Amino acid sequence: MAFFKLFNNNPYFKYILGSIIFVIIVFIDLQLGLFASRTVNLLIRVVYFSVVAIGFNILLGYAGQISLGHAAFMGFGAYLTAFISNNYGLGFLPTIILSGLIPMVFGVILGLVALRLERLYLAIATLGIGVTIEFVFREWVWFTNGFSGVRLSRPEIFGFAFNNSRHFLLLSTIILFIVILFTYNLINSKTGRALSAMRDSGHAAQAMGISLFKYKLIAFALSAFYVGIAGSLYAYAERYVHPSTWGAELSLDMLAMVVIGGLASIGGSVTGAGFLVFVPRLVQDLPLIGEITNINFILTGLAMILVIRFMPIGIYNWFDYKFIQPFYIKRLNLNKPGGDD
Amino acid sequence: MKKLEVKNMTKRFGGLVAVDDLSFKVEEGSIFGLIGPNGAGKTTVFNSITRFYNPEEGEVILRTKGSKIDLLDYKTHQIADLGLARTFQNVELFGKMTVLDNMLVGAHNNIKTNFLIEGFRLPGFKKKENQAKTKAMEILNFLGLKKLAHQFADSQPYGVQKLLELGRVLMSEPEIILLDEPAAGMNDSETDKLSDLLLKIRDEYNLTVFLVEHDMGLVMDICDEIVVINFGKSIMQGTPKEIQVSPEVQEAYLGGDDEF
Amino acid sequence: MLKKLSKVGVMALVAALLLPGLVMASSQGVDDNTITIGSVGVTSGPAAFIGQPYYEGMRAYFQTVNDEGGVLGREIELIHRDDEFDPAQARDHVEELIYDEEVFAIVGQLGTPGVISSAQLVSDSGIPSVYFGSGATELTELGENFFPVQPNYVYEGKLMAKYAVEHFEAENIAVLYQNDDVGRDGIQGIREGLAELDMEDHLNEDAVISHNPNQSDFTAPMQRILVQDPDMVIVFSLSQAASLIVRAAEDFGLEVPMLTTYSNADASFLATIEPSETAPNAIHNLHVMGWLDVDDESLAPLITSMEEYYPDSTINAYTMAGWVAGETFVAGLRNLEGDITWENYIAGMNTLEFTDGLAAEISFEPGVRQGVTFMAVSKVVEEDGEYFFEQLTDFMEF
Amino acid sequence: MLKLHDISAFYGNINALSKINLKVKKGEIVSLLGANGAGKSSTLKVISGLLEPREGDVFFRDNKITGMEPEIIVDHGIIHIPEGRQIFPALTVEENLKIGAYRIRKSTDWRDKLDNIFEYFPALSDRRQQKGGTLSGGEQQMLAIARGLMAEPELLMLDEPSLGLAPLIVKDIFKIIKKINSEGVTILLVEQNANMALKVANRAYILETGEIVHSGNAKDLASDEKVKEAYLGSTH
Amino acid sequence: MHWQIFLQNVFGGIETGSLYALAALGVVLIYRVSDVTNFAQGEMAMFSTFVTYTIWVYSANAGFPYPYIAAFIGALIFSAIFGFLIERIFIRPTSDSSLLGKMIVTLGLILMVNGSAGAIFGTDSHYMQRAITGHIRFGNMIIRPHSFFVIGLAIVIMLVLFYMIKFTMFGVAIRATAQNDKVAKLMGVPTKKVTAFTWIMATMMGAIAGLMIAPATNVYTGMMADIHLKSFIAAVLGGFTSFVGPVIGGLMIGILDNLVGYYISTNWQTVIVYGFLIIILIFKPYGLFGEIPKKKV
Repeated sequence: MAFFKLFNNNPYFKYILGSIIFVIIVFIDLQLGLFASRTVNLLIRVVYFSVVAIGFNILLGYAGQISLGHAAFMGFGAYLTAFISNNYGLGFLPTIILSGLIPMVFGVILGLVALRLERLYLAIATLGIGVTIEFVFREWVWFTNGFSGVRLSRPEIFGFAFNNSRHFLLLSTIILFIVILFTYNLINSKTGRALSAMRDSGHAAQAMGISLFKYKLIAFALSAFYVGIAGSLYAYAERYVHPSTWGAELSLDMLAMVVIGGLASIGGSVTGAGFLVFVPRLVQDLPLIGEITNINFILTGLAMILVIRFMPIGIYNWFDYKFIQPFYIKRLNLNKPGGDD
Repeated sequence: MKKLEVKNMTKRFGGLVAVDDLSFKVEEGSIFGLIGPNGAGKTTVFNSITRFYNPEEGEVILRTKGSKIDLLDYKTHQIADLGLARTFQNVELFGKMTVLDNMLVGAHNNIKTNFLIEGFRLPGFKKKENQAKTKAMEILNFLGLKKLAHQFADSQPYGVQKLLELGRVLMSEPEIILLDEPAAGMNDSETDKLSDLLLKIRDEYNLTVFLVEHDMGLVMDICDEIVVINFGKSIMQGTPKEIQVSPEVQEAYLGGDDEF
Repeated sequence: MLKKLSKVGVMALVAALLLPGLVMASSQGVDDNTITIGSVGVTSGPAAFIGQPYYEGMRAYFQTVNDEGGVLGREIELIHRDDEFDPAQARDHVEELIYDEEVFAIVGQLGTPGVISSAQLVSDSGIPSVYFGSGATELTELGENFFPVQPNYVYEGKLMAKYAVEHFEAENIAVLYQNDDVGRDGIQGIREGLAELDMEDHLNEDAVISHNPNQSDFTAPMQRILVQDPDMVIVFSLSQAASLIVRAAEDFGLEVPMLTTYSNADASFLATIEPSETAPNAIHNLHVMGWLDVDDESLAPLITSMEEYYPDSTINAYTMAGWVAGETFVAGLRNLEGDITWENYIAGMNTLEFTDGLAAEISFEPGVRQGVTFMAVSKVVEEDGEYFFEQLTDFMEF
Repeated sequence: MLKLHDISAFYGNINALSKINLKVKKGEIVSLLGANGAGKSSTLKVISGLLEPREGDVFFRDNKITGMEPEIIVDHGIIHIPEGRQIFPALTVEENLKIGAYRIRKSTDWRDKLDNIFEYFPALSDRRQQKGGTLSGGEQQMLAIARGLMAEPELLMLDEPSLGLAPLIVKDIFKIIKKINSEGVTILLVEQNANMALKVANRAYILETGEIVHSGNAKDLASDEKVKEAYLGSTH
Repeated sequence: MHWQIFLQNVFGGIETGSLYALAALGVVLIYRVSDVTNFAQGEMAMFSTFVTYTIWVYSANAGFPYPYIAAFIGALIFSAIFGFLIERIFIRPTSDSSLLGKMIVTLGLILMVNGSAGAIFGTDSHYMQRAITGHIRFGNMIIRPHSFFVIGLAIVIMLVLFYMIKFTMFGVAIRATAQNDKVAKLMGVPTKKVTAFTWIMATMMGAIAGLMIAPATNVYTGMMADIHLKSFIAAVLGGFTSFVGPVIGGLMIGILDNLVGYYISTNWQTVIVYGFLIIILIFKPYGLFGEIPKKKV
């Protein structure tokens, strides 16, 4: 009982518990090598895509603004990390923060464009902007090394190099954890409320003193910051940055992560990232049909449609709504529908 | 003392003159009604005062904290901070947020933090947040909505939504509130309760109330003064009694006897 | 709360520090009956048109070898992973093959971005990686356990330049190249080649024009080439775009020799042009580089094998490349002395001189990882409405 | 003419209507009254097919129409004019009316009906080519009713036609309702404005949380003390 | 002969642009009626084109005298069925989900349709002939009769759509469904049929577009990728609320592409063209011909 109460009353509890469990599993794995290295790599990917999805969810789920060009920010963050660590050798933390801050400035610029456009027009215009930046990556050889791509090494902290993927998984999980806590705090305070208010009714938000100008820019800047940081993690994780990774397809994947996992929900962001990373891989491993050409594409597509059909509010939100909340309410005799994030 | 003065306001949409050289004054502490046929420009007046629209001509003088200012010098989102808050004709709540969060958005300007303080829960955050929460619960209690604090706004029945919108307005610590058809969609006994509530709010929170309404029962009951407009122009301004007997108002707005 | 958690994190990191690194057995992937090898390359999605025939060719070769009793008394088992042409996935799969599947060698990894992104990993582990479906120049410098075979595009560009000035006697060369890793390497090679020959002035810089790989309208590039009135055009584009370029050359009446990359040296490329319909004149100007000795005799085993295992597939340049990847790996095994270990395999590869396969000669020396350097030019000829390539020059080196 | 038998309906798990029984005779005006959320609109939605009841049946002229698609129910002659002046804002007045004639498109030319309609609503005839969204609130409500009439309904269901309208217009609307009824169209009316509704109606039902709590002759209900206190307020 | 070069580039641009326009019209039609941003429009067109191509090859091999006409008719029939099935199986069951949910459904469709095409038809490129083969030379200018056919077809389809939507009862029903399908239902409009019909029409238009585009791209699974993106941008540039807009938008992109490619740079062509279009959008946020929605407070 006390346990459930803790779960419900302390909003951090589920994140902290989840992270601790995760860290312990990784920790045990370090000793015993439980996971295949493939699984470790996929988990790393889930971690950095979770950061992407959380950032994108701030924009889409909380602030109600759409962008289909955010892959460009992720690419920018990745290139910055490669560029900084190859040329200036800054440490891990300054590099990753710079890789978030500089895209953030460009996020503000995209936000200025977004002030003029809305809905589908905004979606397609940002899609165009994303593709344009992808082409800039190809041509801007000085910075990106063009189609040859850039290589870099795993980060070092206090002389310890994270060359083992398991170590890097631990490091990136800690960063994800900080991102989650920061986001959770932000969403549940003035800034987060202002973003959601803007999403639900721009007019009422303005009448209550919220500047749409300011908060739209904040939404774009924050999401670009997160996505930039995720790009940085990508660069460190994959140790190679190539221009054709950052196209419209990745932007649309971000959209899919957030909608499939659950809009306006941190858990949903992580779930969505997990879905898009793991489903195509699991499908490939299916016996018999796994050998059919393109089966990973076909079944991933089908899975996406099925999620929307049967869990239109997203996988995480659906489970939360169907099982977790009724569970609390029953156990604690609470009258409290509605998530806390 | 005049709380709000609209002077020679004109607002055009293309060739259409929606508000035409309109002037009126709202006495501090009064309940003031703006009435007129559909399409007479009532909501346009509200939207111009609260800066959703840009009137071409005129002034909107608000007396706040001892000084006089022209609202037309300010932007939409700055109005709330000047002590003027409004509701909307079609209830505009933040549907995917809880009732409590809706209230807290009302206090947006009164919670002075920034995103670093919020994101890292730096010192001072909790105090400011808790102050706002306490106040929100007080107002919810006053409106009888306390039990619903953690439910989503859009799952509430219409009546609750209307009350919540009123509560959210109160959170911004306004000196004058503009209510756009507060009684719309209520039946007659519900409207009666609303009349009482508005009077109570006026007295409890020391407010000036300025409302647009079609329900003549409510308007005649609680308004101290009424301005009637048609085609964006003022037909007359006066007390409810004066309005009711005016043949001009009868013809343009109230219609004849209740017979069919 | 945050403090507590970062403590946990730090503790975890410290503990992790104490762990020993992973140690690999250098004879992994080999047992008494099989040698297990791995390959990573795209077989689904938009770039599958490369990987599908490529892996058919490779599998056809291994099946043929296995049917004949295998090599060193063992059958070869290929584990293929699809990376969807995503460098990050490619890196994952390579790691998985080395550390989870514990394969003996990586054979014929396909696609430059994937190859480059996993290069560090392959280099760290020391696993032999034989044949790359990539023309990236970096491959020549990565280390002793890398065995590139395919000519790289920079080298091919250099050789094209040499052919252009020496064979075609061109003085005003125009280049139309695909704006990606392939075309960029190509144009770089052409420039380098001409510079080394001291004939930079033969390249018309105003007529060096890029196009997007999926471009559909070649009006502007064609016009820009035409106004320069070149006496030769090098087309450094892959088959999809190259076929549209040949058709555009017909429409716009471009009547000078065209030379294109070895990637287009197959019959299926000609089929996408449909020369009799769309380019009856321009097709006769088309020349292509080639590194494989594709006469009927040398192709016979491939054709027989494909007829047996993949009767529905057409044979194109990618099929042949996959086949050569298999040939090269097996040739290395046959040249191996002692136990089947990485060290012995690498030593064996370093003394290899393989001339029985599709390629003219595949050989490596310690420190030399150039891949195939001999290439020849072929020309399109028509006979009874059928179009095919006919070798025009001998194989030569830059 | 219309009969609801033991109708229960749900939104998800929320019970909107429980065991509603209701009758409308040919030529009548019947009012449904009640507070917000009492189930008035849900009743209309069940009849017009927008909401499928979990239990019970709807009969129209002895045909069972329960669970049919809305467009089929329209073919039977029932037209539901939803609350909130839901006209098509980007269509012109004429196009809005044209859609109204979708039911009778095969039998008559919709244009022939226009003159007849504009007789009821002279204000609309000046605005034929204007977009629906540019009309004032009162005009929009008129258009919504006019659009319903284009379908030549036998039963017209109006959901809060007076919502948000000025007193003068409200009177006009009720006059029109009377007139429509006098020409043979049966009317089922949902209203907040109980005083007005009871004045025009022959009979009325009063709903409370999804159940019918009072029903009877309109005049009797108007003088019933309980009803007065709960729904009619003190101001009249 | 500078003016000739200029004209040649413009003319080439008109041809490609009208292909973008054809592709865009289907996108706009579906968006207007069912509120679905159909990202899979291009892939569906690709699939139809593969079927058309197969019919063409088969009927040519079977000695049918007019294989192209057979293919054209086959394209129309197949795409009508294809559009119907897609709507029925994937779109209708998800019609209650949010706008974003619907976007995700079409993203799923991209993967499914493209994946299936690769699995069924293979990954090779194939040659497809033009509707009217050959070209005509005027001095240095080259003009392809096929271009006229394509431009004419785009204009005819645009006009037919315009007439149908504007004047017929069914057209008004389509618009009514688009604005408020619930009320449309209450007025007796069979909204499900209306939606199904528009998907069928849009898919048929996609198939025609694919067939017209195929000679310029070859038939392969990636044939629509670039064109599809440009058709979306054309639709937004022209304005999603009009049928003239996407046509003008498509032509603009086609012509600009060639002029920038010829006079400025092929490397930076995409960056410059898209950058320019985005700047136009910033000044005309609802497209060149789009209606500016009225916002009610």
